[in-house]
This record gives sequence, structure tokens and C-alpha cells, in this order.
Amino acid sequence: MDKIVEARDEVTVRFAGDSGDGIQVAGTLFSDTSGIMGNEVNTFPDYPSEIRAPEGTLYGVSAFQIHFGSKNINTTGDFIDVLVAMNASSLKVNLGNLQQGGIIIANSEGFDAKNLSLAGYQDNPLLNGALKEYKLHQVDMAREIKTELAGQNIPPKILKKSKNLFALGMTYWIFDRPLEPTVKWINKKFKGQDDVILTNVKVLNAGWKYAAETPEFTKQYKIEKADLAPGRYRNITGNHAVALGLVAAARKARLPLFLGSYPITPATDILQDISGFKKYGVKHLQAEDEIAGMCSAIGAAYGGSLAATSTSGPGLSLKTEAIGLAIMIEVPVVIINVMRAGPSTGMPTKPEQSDLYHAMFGRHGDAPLPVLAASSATDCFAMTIEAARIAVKYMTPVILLTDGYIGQATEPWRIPDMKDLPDLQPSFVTNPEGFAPYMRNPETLARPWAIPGIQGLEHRVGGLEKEDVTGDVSQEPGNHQRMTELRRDKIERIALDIPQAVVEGEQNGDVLLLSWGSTYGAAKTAFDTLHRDGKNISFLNLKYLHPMPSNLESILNRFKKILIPEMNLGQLKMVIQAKYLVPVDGLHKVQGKPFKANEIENKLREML
Amino acid sequence: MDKIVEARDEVTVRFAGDSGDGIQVAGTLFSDTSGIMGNEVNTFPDYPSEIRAPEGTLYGVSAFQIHFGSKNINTTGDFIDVLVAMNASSLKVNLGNLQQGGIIIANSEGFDAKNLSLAGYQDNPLLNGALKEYKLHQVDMAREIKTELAGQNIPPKILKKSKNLFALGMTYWIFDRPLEPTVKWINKKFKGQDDVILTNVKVLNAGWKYAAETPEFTKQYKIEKADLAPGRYRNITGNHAVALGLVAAARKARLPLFLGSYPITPATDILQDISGFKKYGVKHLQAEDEIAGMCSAIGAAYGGSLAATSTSGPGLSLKTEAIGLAIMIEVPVVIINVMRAGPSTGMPTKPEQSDLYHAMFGRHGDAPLPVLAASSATDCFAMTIEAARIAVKYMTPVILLTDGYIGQATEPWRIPDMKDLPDLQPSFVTNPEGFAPYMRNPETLARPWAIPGIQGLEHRVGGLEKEDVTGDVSQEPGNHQRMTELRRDKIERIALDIPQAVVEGEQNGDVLLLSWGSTYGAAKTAFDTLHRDGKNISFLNLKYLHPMPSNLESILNRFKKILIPEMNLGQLKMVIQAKYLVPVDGLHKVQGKPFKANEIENKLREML
Amino acid sequence: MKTIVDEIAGMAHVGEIKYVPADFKPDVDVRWCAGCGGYAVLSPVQRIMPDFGIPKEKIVFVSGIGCSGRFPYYMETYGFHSIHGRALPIATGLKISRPDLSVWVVTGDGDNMSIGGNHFIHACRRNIDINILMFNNEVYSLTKGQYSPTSHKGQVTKSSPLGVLDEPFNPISLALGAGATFAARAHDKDRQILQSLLERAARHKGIAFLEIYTNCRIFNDGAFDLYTSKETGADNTVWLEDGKPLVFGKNKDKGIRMDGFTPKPVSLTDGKYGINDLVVHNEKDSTLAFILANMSYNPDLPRPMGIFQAISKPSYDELVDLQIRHEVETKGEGTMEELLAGSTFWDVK
Amino acid sequence: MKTIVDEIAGMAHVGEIKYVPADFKPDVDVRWCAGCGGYAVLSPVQRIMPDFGIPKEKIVFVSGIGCSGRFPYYMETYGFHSIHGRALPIATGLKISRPDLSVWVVTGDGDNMSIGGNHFIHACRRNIDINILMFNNEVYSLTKGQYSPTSHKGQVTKSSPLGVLDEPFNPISLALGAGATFAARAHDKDRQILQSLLERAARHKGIAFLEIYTNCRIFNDGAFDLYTSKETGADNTVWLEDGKPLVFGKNKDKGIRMDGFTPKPVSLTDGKYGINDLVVHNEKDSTLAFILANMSYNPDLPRPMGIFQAISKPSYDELVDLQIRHEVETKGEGTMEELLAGSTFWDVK
Ligand SMILES: Cc1ncc(C[n+]2csc(CCOP(=O)(O)OP(=O)(O)O)c2C)c(N)n1
Ligand SMILES: Cc1ncc(C[n+]2csc(CCOP(=O)(O)OP(=O)(O)O)c2C)c(N)n1
Ligand code: SF4
Ligand code: SF4
Ligand SMILES: [Mg+2]
Ligand SMILES: [Mg+2]
Repeated sequence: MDKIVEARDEVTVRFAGDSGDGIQVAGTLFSDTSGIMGNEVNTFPDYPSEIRAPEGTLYGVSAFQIHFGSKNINTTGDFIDVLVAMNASSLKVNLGNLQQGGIIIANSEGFDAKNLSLAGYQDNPLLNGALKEYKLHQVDMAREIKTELAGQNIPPKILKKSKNLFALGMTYWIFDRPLEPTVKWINKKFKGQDDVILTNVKVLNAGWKYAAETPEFTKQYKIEKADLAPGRYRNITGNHAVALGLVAAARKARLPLFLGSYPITPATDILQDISGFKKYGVKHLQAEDEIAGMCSAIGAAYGGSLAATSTSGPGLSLKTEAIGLAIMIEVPVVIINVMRAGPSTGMPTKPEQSDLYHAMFGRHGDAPLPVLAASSATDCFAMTIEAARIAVKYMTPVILLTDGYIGQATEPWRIPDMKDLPDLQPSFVTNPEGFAPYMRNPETLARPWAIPGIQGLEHRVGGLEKEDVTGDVSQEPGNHQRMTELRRDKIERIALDIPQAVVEGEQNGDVLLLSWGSTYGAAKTAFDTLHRDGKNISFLNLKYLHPMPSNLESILNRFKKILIPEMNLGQLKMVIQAKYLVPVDGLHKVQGKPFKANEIENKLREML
Repeated sequence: MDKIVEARDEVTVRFAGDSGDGIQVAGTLFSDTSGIMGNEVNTFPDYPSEIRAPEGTLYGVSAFQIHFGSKNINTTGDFIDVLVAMNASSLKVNLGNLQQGGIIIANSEGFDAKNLSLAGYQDNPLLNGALKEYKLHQVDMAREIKTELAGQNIPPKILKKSKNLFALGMTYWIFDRPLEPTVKWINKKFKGQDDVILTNVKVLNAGWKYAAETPEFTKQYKIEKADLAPGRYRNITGNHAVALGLVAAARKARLPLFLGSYPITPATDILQDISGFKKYGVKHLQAEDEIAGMCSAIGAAYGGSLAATSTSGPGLSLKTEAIGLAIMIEVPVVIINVMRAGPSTGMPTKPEQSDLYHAMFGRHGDAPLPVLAASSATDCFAMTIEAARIAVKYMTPVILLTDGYIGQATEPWRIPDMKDLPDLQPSFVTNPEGFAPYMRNPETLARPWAIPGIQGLEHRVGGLEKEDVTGDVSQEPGNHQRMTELRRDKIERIALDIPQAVVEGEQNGDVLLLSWGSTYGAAKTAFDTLHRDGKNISFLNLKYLHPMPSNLESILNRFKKILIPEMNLGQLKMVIQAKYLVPVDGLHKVQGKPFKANEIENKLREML
Repeated sequence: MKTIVDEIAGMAHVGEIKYVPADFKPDVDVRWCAGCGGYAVLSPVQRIMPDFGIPKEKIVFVSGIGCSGRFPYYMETYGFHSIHGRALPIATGLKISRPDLSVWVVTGDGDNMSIGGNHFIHACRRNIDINILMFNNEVYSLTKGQYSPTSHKGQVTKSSPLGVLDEPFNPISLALGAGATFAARAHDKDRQILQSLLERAARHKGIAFLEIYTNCRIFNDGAFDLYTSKETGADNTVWLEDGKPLVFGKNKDKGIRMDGFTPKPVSLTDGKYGINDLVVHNEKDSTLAFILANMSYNPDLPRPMGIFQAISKPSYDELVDLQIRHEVETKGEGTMEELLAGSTFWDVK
Repeated sequence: MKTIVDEIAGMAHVGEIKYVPADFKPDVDVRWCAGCGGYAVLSPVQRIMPDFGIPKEKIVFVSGIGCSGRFPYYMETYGFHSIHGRALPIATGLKISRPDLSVWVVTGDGDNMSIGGNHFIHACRRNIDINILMFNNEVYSLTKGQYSPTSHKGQVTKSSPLGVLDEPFNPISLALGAGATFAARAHDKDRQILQSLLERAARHKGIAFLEIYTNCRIFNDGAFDLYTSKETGADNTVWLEDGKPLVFGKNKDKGIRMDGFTPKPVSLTDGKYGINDLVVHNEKDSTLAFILANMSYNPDLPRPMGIFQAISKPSYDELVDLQIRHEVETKGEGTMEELLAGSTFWDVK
């Protein structure tokens, strides 16, 4: 029978099921395939916080959401168009986000008495009509697979494990995606186990075939290629992008790379990636704690490495004192903080943007340092290199803020050519002639990087206040004032060495929407929508939080109202008000979830 | 011969010499005597940062300054009226602060070749007329003492050690002070060693006699009693006042006191005092580090003690993560931070006010807590009790900021009657009926203090986000938003429970001088001077930095200009601008020295 | 002055103190993975609690962060799930200020030996009266599988894809080196012995450190099989029993003999050596404790399990109270008046 | 890729490497108190430096905070006066990233055993190639006289006016318990031996921990007189020499004999025992090292001084390089292209 094909410029699919159901794999494969098909893609994995929650429980639900399209995609999608629910709990948890009239593919086997009660359903929603506003497809996947593979007796373990591929096959049909990339992956993954390969490929096809041949599946959706810049692409998460950015930055600076870190959710990926980069000559230390992580980075920086440390909130708090030392001895350290929901242990697996205060002000003494923020998974690569550039050029620790959302979200990334990346200029000295450890570069105010091994440059540094130029310990009152101001001025000068802020939309007018970090995606989407509607609105995304671009003040003064949506109670709002004395409206979402574009859109409509 | 007696309403005396010269003792005795005479007094000890710097060196100079008078005294004195210089270096270092025409009492023996060269004098300033603008008295104290005690052969050790008493005796004559209090002290101090007592008393008298009988001493100064409220008085430093404040607060709350601290300059006195208070039932732990200090306090608070920790900058940085835990589990901890010059190790023995940012914002996550500041040595007692009051009433950690200046400066303190101190109200629960660990007091929003030992209240707390009311671990999005806002609102409500800000001088007008912490003394003095001159100026001292008094905003809006002098690069300035969107002028002294009144006065004259 | 806390600490328990293990089970579902070694520790703890006759309200479990950190939620007592590595200093402040409480710390190999290492050695040194249960699974589990300071050299984990380079800590040696008065090792497969060691730890006054080999099914499954499995356990472990010779092996046919200071495994069947040639364990001999701890990581020797050392010294919290009592007795309780007045004061009329 | 640092590390020293001790003295005046034990450590360090033939620019002294922390200012090499307790992690990052350097850490009993305790035990465990000189004066001096984790029980200090309640650490036992490959003790009064131990520590590959009793004239004067004075020293210390029996006493007339595992002092003159009955020291016997360390705080026994243990294991920094080299040799040096591309990628035309 023939079916209708409907064109769409964006769609959101969500796979949901038990931790054991292979949801993350299915989602990753779907997004890879979509990338390969030339769509823009934005995905987010949604793990339970328990390692292995009991099967079928609500808090054990694992999900993976893919938002893809032919147009520019900046979020993981506000609402779900197609929900694949492998069991009752996964339906219960995710139904709230399903579009009016959205598609549900339910694995009926996962709606037995046990599963229903664990999900807290009195009776089966698949049968009692509770889902009538949606397009419900129920499939007993296990049975379908069995019949499909009738004859060859597949061990139940493989059966259970391959269900995700069946579901994947169905979605491939619905969105008319090729199976090859997945087949390739299967062959690679199970290399050597031919029977497993065979079974899995069969199951994948079976899913496709099932959808193709079942009359209830009346519609296929076609999503055109997005017009992407030509080049080689891959999908990447923010955390992986940071790890790659560090290696790339070291190469461009011709420095060895050293990472000193302690594991912590959601930043651990970075340490794990780096620990596998031995053949790239990368060194690292899994330290005894975050203090040692930061201190080992300081030691490596003192020795001439591009030194970095990666962590999240509680770890950043612990690094506080050591960061002050790095500021005092003026060595470059890249500090990556993948923000999670606080305070204290808070909600470790959930994203938030509430470490801005600490990054900006969290040190005893007058101790300023540059603070940057990445706006998306792929932006993490560029901003990591930017953090390294500033660190080595200005001889200062730099904090780069990302968060658990962009850290784990994936996007297709155009793989850069190393030639196109900026060269980094470490300010090494090798000539003892007229050397002084605190003699500054008049333009950058950076002190020279004089590392051990250079004959004639023997000198001492430390955390005590030191004399301008000579670096000798000094308590002279005027000197302390001068040095304190120099340390401040050095950082503020960086404003001249960063891109100007850019306003999208009207250059002046009623409302300026100002985003930072991961709120970029939702904010940009909201702006695009309203701007298309011809609303008088403008948009600015801030990546440099300290110092801020030199043209920001004049921009802010050109607007009647300023809105800053933040995943905190108004931290950037407060900083902007303090610096520029302009009133700012805040939109504060602290729920462990990123903004939806429409939440920002609604707030803007109120303001317009 | 008879001499002129001149009346003065205030005088500044500075004793200066080698670390070994007993300068601190002489200064303390002089200030005690002045207190006993009913003057207002303000003193500051000025140690070298080396433990025992080599004799005669410039960096080995130790000094003690006493500013006393019949009027209200709020600083240790901008300029010195009488300088006692026991050696050449002590003259060199302190001459700069001597009044035009001021008095110098120089111990000529301390100006021998060795001492002169160590001080970097080509030739002897006592002889080459370099000091002709001053009233110079040179005395070979050792010789005078010898002749005075001729006959009895005093061991050179005692001789050397008693010189400070000779100098003290001279100053007593000059300012017409009685010797009794000092004689009493000598008797107590050297109890049992009659010969030592005898010698010292003789030497003290000898100094007095020498001044009385030497014709060059033409003038005596008379300083009348200040009109002090009747009562019992003592001299006290800010650090001692904090220690006493903690014990008093615990009594008024009927709680046991626990201090968990790690030694650090200039806060160590507090730990040392408390460690000697065993007979008052006080418990403490000298912890392995500041983290353990804070954590042990949290443990004690959880157990129902009035818990406190005392530290300085680097230690506060280390406590960051643990403070976040205290905020999350909502237990009362009094955190005393005696600020020193930063960043990093900085200048440990010098005061600064640069930890305000960290106190306000130095934690990951949205984690607000109350921040208070003491304005003077004696104010440390009241503000410590106030910090404890807020902590136990609102179940929150509180940071009290003092600094190395008021921490070590002394003032006469009217010893309070325990009856007159406020009663503290810990919010204990004992009744299991309807108990829930996060059920809040509707007025204060404080959760109940449910300590182990109470049958039926068994429950669990922790650093993970928890459900409103029940306190169970929760990741529910709405709950996290609600709890984050509750934690904020609880702190902001305290604004209704603190004194309103008070403006001295005009209630509105041209310039408002706003001081906080130890800048109070110099600012108040500058204000008094200008106000007396009839200038249109007003003064406000802020003790509550977060939350701020509810009437502050309206006050700030009533003035054309606002000046905030701070021993940092503008931290309160930034906070005020952020909160109230009013432009603030800053005066920033980061030299490891407190402001002089006239520095602020000059700035104000510019602005007027 | 009698404080509110004195009054609470002095409250009598209403009703008879007679518990069954179930009284210590709160009605929450335990969120460890199926088959986690944690369960094997939780139940004996709940089982022994009634034996001490301590009222529930006097018991506090403090934990850090890690899978082990969830323990307090599973005990119907007072509980404190603190931050990573800091359970001990929190418990220390609690115990010093509240000696009337029975304080337990539940921690992990990362929580206690990595970030919490300093607090651990200082708690041992001070001999504060706290019972430490360390779930050693030789991996960071909550963060999904990185190596820990007890992971063995070469171990492949998510953060050591090419194998761990660090030497592991020997937790017992570290505890003894830091001055612990009680140090013991158990594992999650022998409930019997685990329970008896828990009892001993609980009854020890002063620091009681119990290392428990706890299998992590997900990230380090089978790490301890050599010592815990039916097949290989008996031949690869030797249980230390006070006053008894060190005999081991499936058929109790092997023993440990000292050759100088070097422990050597010997056969009891080849006629060369008999029972009397073997080392006899003595919990009070701290030198022997070091020797036995030190033999732990020697592949030719069985791994000692049980109590390495149990000696009694006054606990820190006792000494604090003693010092205070002594002061008050000799100098009298201080009054606020004298405290506030200090040594030099004067009156203004 | 050859980095700038490779180039600098590879730079040849210009001129012959031939130093005299004076070459290591910067022209600053030392700001320790007159008579501080620190001087007695500084000069032998300066004296032995020339012997190693290491160019000055390859030597780095890292310190924490404390009187000991000033040490780097007094060495004409690279120096880093860091923050309290953190010298070791800083030195660790430096040594891992720059194995070509000779890295020394100078620390104090508070810096290293109190706030820095965790870093210390982990440095020992990792066997990183760093030489630690710990100035033990059993007090916090820079902060003017509070007790430290090595202060003895009952010691009266500014923060223990009624006497210390804590048990002190035995630094050697702690180091051994943490896995240190080299652990030794010296004091500031015997320059000869101190110098030879400094030499041994410097030449040891891996962590070398040297505890040095250093007298603080101001806040704990004479703390070690019993062990260091002409009169009492010989009778209260026993110097450990590899392969030699443990003989001590003014007239070398006493020795240490093992009674089971318990070291006992015996007379060599009363005819009961002779040299051959005494324990013979063996730097490679880690069990003996524990026994000797453990006897340190036994008042009936002389305090052992010298090298307790010196065994060789590959150092952490070596292993890091080895692992990298092995990877590069087996898998080839990675190119940025393959790294950036990852496993799944596609091309857009
Ligand atoms: C300050 C801080 N750093 C890091 C973390 C992340 N973290 C949580 S648990 C853990 C390690 C847990 O290992 P272990 O103590 O062995 O417990 P297990 O999960 O194995 O039982 C880490 C690194 C944290 N929560 N806080
Ligand atoms: C984070 C931090 N906490 C506390 C201090 C204060 N402090 C400086 S040195 C020191 C102890 C020094 O003792 P030790 O290491 O024995 O050195 P010593 O002065 O005795 O040589 C302390 C507590 C500090 N500088 N930094
Ligand atoms: S991850 Fe391992 S340690 Fe954690 S609960 Fe699961 S099995 Fe237990
Ligand atoms: S205080 Fe003690 S340790 Fe410090 S320099 Fe003086 S004598 Fe040496
Ligand atoms: Mg573990
Ligand atoms: Mg010391």
C-alpha cells in the first residue's frame, strides 16, 4: 500500500525506556544517521541519577531526545513529535512533553501488570483510551522479533538487547532514513560475532519492515538536508569538544598539555577522554582531590605546560584557594567548570548556571580573572582554545563555564582544519639579559613565563605580595596598591583583545534579549520566532563574562528593556547592573532543566 | 623648676624599637593607664612580620601607637605627637608620620654606628640637625638607669629589658599620668621575684624623674577625662571581643559552645582564647585544616551546639564548599573571618577588606547567607552575638567580617551586664507530633533544629536537594525552584529583623559618606570634622552587608553623591550599585594600612 | 550552666529499649543496584543494632558521597549524608560536642582514602570514638567507574584505559601508620564474620576502622573473588583470631611461619612444620599488626582478614571532657563576670 | 610534536658544570631567628648540591607556608614558595610534566602533616620522584606557637594552655604506612649524618622522605635535646646503618635485640648478650622498617635515627613516560586529524 509523505523542517524524537533497554545507543545511532543525512541535529541524553535503578521504576527511566531539521536547530526541542516508550514508566514520565496529536510508539510488552503498577497506572493507558489525542502505535516488539527471526532460536538475552534496534528501525521508516550507517556500526561493534551481527541487522530491518507494512503507519515524514557549510562533520558533546580543544590549543601553542583533575559529574568525561590520549603525548594526573588537581596544574604551568583542570561546582569551590595562588604568581591555567545544579551536592546530574558568582567573585582578596562561557556543545571547542589563548598570552588562570546540558548534548560539528585555528603565543623568556620575573609586557601587562631549565633565569615566585618588576617579597604599602591595581588592569585590558558584542535584529529599540552559556540555544530560537513575526526585538549572546566586550555598555544603553534568562536566580543580571547601572529583567529557571524556547518567547511577549 | 602645662583634647603617642625592646608591653601599659584615667583610647600594635628579625634592622622594627583624649576617639591617630624611638631604624620608619613640631624621645644608645648603618643613615640624625623641626630629646637610657641604680649591680639582661619602663616613665611625666597602675602590674607580673620588682619600679620612677628634672622638658600635657558612660571598663582587642562574644552568645542561647578552627594570622587569637576557656565548659577542636574546622563546626551544630569557626582569607577560601553544605542542611554556624591583605598569602600581618566578594558570592550554586561586619574592636563583641542570634534564629551559617586592624587594635570597653544582652532563640523541636525536618517557621522560614537524642525525630539530612517540608531527597524540577527561592527568601527576610540604617548629619543632600567595617573609625572622624565645619555632608555606617537594612534604598536615593571608602578596589561599591542602581564614588586604599581620617576628609572636600 | 543540649542528652528513653532488626529499616526502597555488595553490609548492621541496647535516637550515621554514601537513608536512626570526603570531620565535631551519641561513619575507598585521606589519618591519630565502615570496592562507582587509591596497578577503568600507574594504598597499613587503635578487614561474602567484626568495632572505644571488601557489580565485578569465592577463598585468605595460630587453606592444611621478620606460607602436611611453628595472632601486639598488614599485598601470601589490632587508649572525646572536668574541679566553674572583666579593669563613676 | 618545552628541557648547559656551595647562596639575608635549626639544614643542602653535577637551572625547590617555607628564597635555584600544605601537589604536577628537573619539597610538621597530610600520603603512595625535607620542630612557629600534629601529648602551647590531648603522628610510620620507598630521620645537631642522609635522599629515585628534627628557638626550644645533646644524645638514639647491628650508647655499650617482635634494649657489657644477638639493620626489609619506626615513641627505647627503609620501585613520573612511549611505539604518534575526526564522521559537499 502507498503512504503519504509529509515534508517537515524540524522534528523532535524521544526514545525512552529502562536503563537496560539500550535507549542511549538507539538515540545516538539515530542522531548519527540524521547527521549523515545532512540535517542539523541537537540531542540530549537524560540518564537516571541512580546507577542501575530497579527495572520499570519511574526514577529508572532513561531517555534520549533528538531534535533535527532542515533549518537551523539550536535546542533539543521544546516538545516531542514522536515518543518511543519501551515501558509504562517511560510513557508516564514523558507524556507531558508530547505534542498535541504527537506519535507514540509503545512497546506493549512493557505495559504488563508489573510495569503498570510500578508506573502507578491503575489501568493500561494503551487500552483505556487515555491517549486518544495522540497517534498511538502499540507493538509487542519481542513477539515481532521472534516471528521475524522464526526458525533460528535467538537467546532471550540478545532478544531483549536488540529491541532498541527494532524501535530504531521503525523510526527510520517514519523519517525515511537509511539503515546503512547503523548496519555499518553493528558490524564494527560486534566484529567477530557474526551471528550477533546477523541477528541485529535482521531486527533492525524487521522494525523498518514492520512500520512499512503495518497499515496504521499511514504517514512518512521527509526532512530535507540543512544547508550546512561543506566539510567533514561528526557529532560531538560539549565535554568531548573541551577535551579536543585542550589538545588542539596545546598544539597551536607548541606546548605540552597537562590536565590535573578529580572525577566529578558531569565533568568526568573530560578527564576520561584525556586519560586516553596518551599517544598524543598528553599527560594528566587523576589527583587525590580537586585541590591537588588545581595545584598539580599550577605546578605544570610553572614548568611550561599548557595546564588545565576540569571540574564542577563542588570541585570549583575546593579549588578556590589554589586559584588565588595562580592569580598571584601569574601563571596560565585553564579551569573548565561544567556547571550542575547546586548548592552543595544539589542535583549532580542536572544542569544549572549558578556558579557564575563563584567564578567571578569566589576568592579572598582582590583577585580578578577572566571568565568565559560556551554557548553550545560545538562552541566548547572554540571557547576552550580561546580560554587557552588568553591564559598563555596574559599569564593568568581563566575560568571557562559550560554546563551539564551542553556538556552532554551532541551537535554535528564541522571538524576544523588545524591550520585555520589561531596560533597561541606563550610569553616565554629565554634571555637572562635584563630579565626580571615581574617585568611586564607593556601592551598585555603579562609577566614573562620563565620556566625551569633556562640557565640564568633562576628566580623565586610565591603567594606573598611581591615587588613590582623584581618579584621580591615586599610589604611596602605603595607597592601593594600598585600590584593590586596591575593585577586588575591586566585582566580588564583583555577587553581590547576579544570580539565586540554583536546585536542581532534592531540595533536599538524596545527589548534586548541577552543570553549567556547554554541559554543561547533557547534564547536564539525564541528571538528568531519573534523576529520573524516582525517584533521589535534584538538579541545578544555574551561569551565573555569578564572582562565584557568594550562596546557592551553603549549597546545596553540603546534599549528600553533588557531581559536575561538564566538558570539561576539572577547572577548575570546582578553583574550587569553593577557594571553598567542599567536595570535588567530576569527570567530565572532553576529546575535542573534547560529553558524551552517558548518559555523565553512567552516572557518576551509579555514585555513587548 | 616649674613647667608649663598645656591642655589637649587628644594626643597620639607611638613607642617604637626593636622586637626585643618590650615595645608592646610599654604601649599596653600606657593605654591601660590612660583608660584607667578615664580617657577614650584607641591603640594599634605594629609587629614585624618576621618572628625575630635581626636586631636593629628596618624590617625588625616593632611599634605600638596610642591615640587617647578627652573627646570621642575613633582611630589610632593619623599623625604622631610623641614618638619614642629606641633605635635608629625605629626613627627612620616612623618619622614620616610625626606631626610637624612633634616630640621625639630618642634612646641615643640605639644610634651607634651599627644601628645607624642598619637603618641606612649616613650620619647620626640626632646630631646633624636633620630633626630640627621637631622637639628632640635624646637620652642614653641605659646610662641613666645605671646611674639611678648605682650601687646595686643590675645584670645587663634586666637592664636591657627595663629600658622600656624608663621610656614609659618619661611619657607618664609628659602626660601627667600616675605610676600606680604600672607598679601594680609589675608586682603581679614578677610576683615572687622581689629584686626584679624593685628594679623595675625604680627604673619606671627614674624615667619619670628624669623628665621631671631635665630642663629641656619644658611642657606637660593635660588630657581631661572623656565623659564616658559610668560602669566597669577594660581594654580589649577585636579578637578577644569575638572570643568573649561567642561565650556570651552561647550562654544567652543556653547552648554549649563549640569552636572548630585552624590557626591563621591574624585570627589565631580567637582560637587561642577559646582553648583557654575550658573552665567555662567551652569545647573546641584545633582541626587538621580549615575544611575540617568548618566541618567539625557543622557536626557540632547538627548536634545542637552554638558552633563557630574562625579564620582569615585563605582559610575562608578553603571553607567554601563546606559552607555550602551548611546552607543546604540549614544549620547555624558563626563564621568569623578576620580579613588580611590578599590575594593568596598576600601580606598576612596587614589588614584589608577584600574578602567581601568572597563572603557574599564565594560559593557554587545559588547559596546566599547573611554577612555582617564589625566596625571597631569593641563592636566585635556585639556583632558576634548578633551573628549568633541570626544564625540560630534563622538556621543558617553567618559570616562576620572583621579585619587584622580592629582584630588587634584595643579600645576601652564598657563591660556589659549579661542581663542586658539579648536572649537568643534557637528553634529547637522536641515534639514528634507532626514533625518534618524542612517544615518552616512561617515567620522566619527557618526549619526546625531537630538534634540527635530526641526520641521520634530520627531523620536524615544531607547536601542533595531535598523535598520541601519532608526533607526527602528530591530531583523534582518545581521543588528545586521552590527550595532555591526559599533559601534566598529566608535570608532576605532577615532585613525585617535588623536595625534600620541611621544617617548622621543631613537626612538628604550633597554627599553621603558610607563606611563599613574598620573604615568606620576614620570615616566617622572625617565626617565629624567636616560636619563641625558646617559642610553639607552625611554619614552612614553599614554593619549588615547582606541583607541590607530595608530603609537603605530610600536613603541612598536622597543624596547627590555617595562615597564609599574601602580597603579594597571597590567591592561594597559594586554590590550597592548592583542592588540599588545608584552610582557610587569609591576611595580605594589597598596598602595593608587602615585609612587615615584626613585621607577620607580630603576626598570629601574634593567632592563637596 | 546546664544547657538545652544537656537536658536533651539527659532525656530518658520512653519505654523499654528492645529492638528487632526491622526497627532499623526505614520504609524506603534501597537504591543500590541489584547484587550490590552494599546490601551484604546493610543487613548485618541492622541485625546487630538491637544488641547494644542503645536507643535509636542516640545513634547517628554520617556518610560522604559515593554509592556507600546512601547508607544513612537506609538506617532508621539519625543520619547525615554529607559531602565528599568530609564525613569524618563532621562526625568528629559531633562526637566531641555530643559524647552521649553513638557515631558511625560510612564511607568508600575514594571518599575515605582519596579526597578524605587527611581527615582519615587525623581521626586515627586522635583516636576519636567513631566507628568507620569503609566500603572498599576498589573503584569510584557513583561517578561510573574511575580508578580509586585502592585500585590495583594496571587496573583498566574509564579513567585508566591503559591501566592504573599508581601503587594502591594498603588501608590497614595506612590506618596503623596513622595510629589507629582498632583496624580490621572483612568482606561482603562472609556475613558471619562480618557481623562479628561489626560487633567488635562497635564495642571498641576510640577509633574503629573496618575495611569491608564490597563488590561493585557494575564497575568492578568480581574484584575480590579470589578472596571471597567458595573455590579460591580459603586458600587465599587467612583469618586472624586472637591467640590462635595463623592457619589457612580449604582443609586448614597451611599456615604462616615467621622466617626472621618475613612471614612465609608453610604446609602442615609435609611433616616439615606443625601448628607450633606458626605465628600466633595477638591483637595487642602492634608490631605484629604491622607485619600482618604489610603482608596483605604479597601475592605469595594469603590475604589476612579479621582484626589486625585492637588496643585500648583513652579516646579524644573522653580526654576533652576530662580536661574540662579537671579544670572546673581545680579552678571552679568560671563565671561570665570574671571572664568578661579580664585581669585589668577600672570603674567610671 | 616537539614542544617549546622539549627544546628548553633539551638545552645544553653553557660552560662546565662545576659548582661550589657558595654558588647556591643568593645574596639575600636569611630571615630566620638567630639560632634557628633551619640554618643547620640550609648549609648542608647548599654544600651537597655541587656533588650531583646537576645544573642549577634544573633544580627547583618548592615549599609551603611556615618558617620552613622560606627555604627557597635561600637557594640560588628555581624556587616556588607556595601555599600552606600544597607544596607536594604542585611539585607533583611539575615533576610529571618536567621529569628532567630535580624537584625538592621543603615543608614543616604542620604544613606536611596537618593541612598537607593527604597530599603527603598520596605522594608516598605514588612514589613520585621528589625529595621531601620536613622540618619537624613539633610546633607551628610562623603563627607563633600553636601545637602541631607532631607535638607530644601534654605539650603546653598557645593553643593548648592546658596541654595537648592528641596523640602525635609518628611521621616515619605514616610515610611507611602510605607506601614510601625511602624514609629517614635526622636532626639539626649532627651535620655529618644529616649531610649524608641528604645525599642518600637526593640520589633515591622515587619519593624520598627525610624528617629532620629542627629546633625552634623561640616556640619550642630544646624539644629534641634528649636526642641531640652531647650529654644525652648517644644514650637516647640509635643510628640505623645498613648491614650493621643496632648498637648505641655513649660508649657503644648497648644494643637492640628482638624478643619475638618486640625490640628490647640490652647491655653489651653484662655478659648476657653480644653483638651477634642484636638486630642487624636492613634498609630493604620493609617489615623491619615498620618495627623500627614503631619503636620510635617507646620511652624505654632509644629513638632510631637514619634510614629506616630504602627500596627501589619505578617512580610515577617514569611510568607516565613509559606508558606514553609504549602507546606511541605500539600505536604510532596520533595525528590531530584522526583525533578530531573520531570514529563516526561524514562529509557535506
Ligand atoms: C568535592 C567533590 N568532588 C567529586 C565528587 C564526585 N564524586 C562523587 S562520589 C565520588 C567517588 C566515590 O568513590 P567511593 O568513595 O569509592 O564510593 P563508591 O561510589 O565506590 O561507593 C566522586 C569522585 C563530589 N561529589 N564532590
Ligand atoms: C590556608 C592557610 N591556613 C593557615 C595558614 C597559617 N599558617 C601559616 S604557617 C602555619 C603552620 C606552620 O607550621 P609548620 O608547618 O610546622 O611550619 P613552622 O613554622 O613550624 O616551620 C599556619 C597554620 C596559612 N598560611 N594558610
Ligand atoms: S554501582 Fe556498584 S557500588 Fe554502586 S550501587 Fe551499583 S553495584 Fe553498588
Ligand atoms: S620562629 Fe622558630 S622556626 Fe621560626 S625562624 Fe624562629 S627559630 Fe626558626
Ligand atoms: Mg569505591
Ligand atoms: Mg613546625
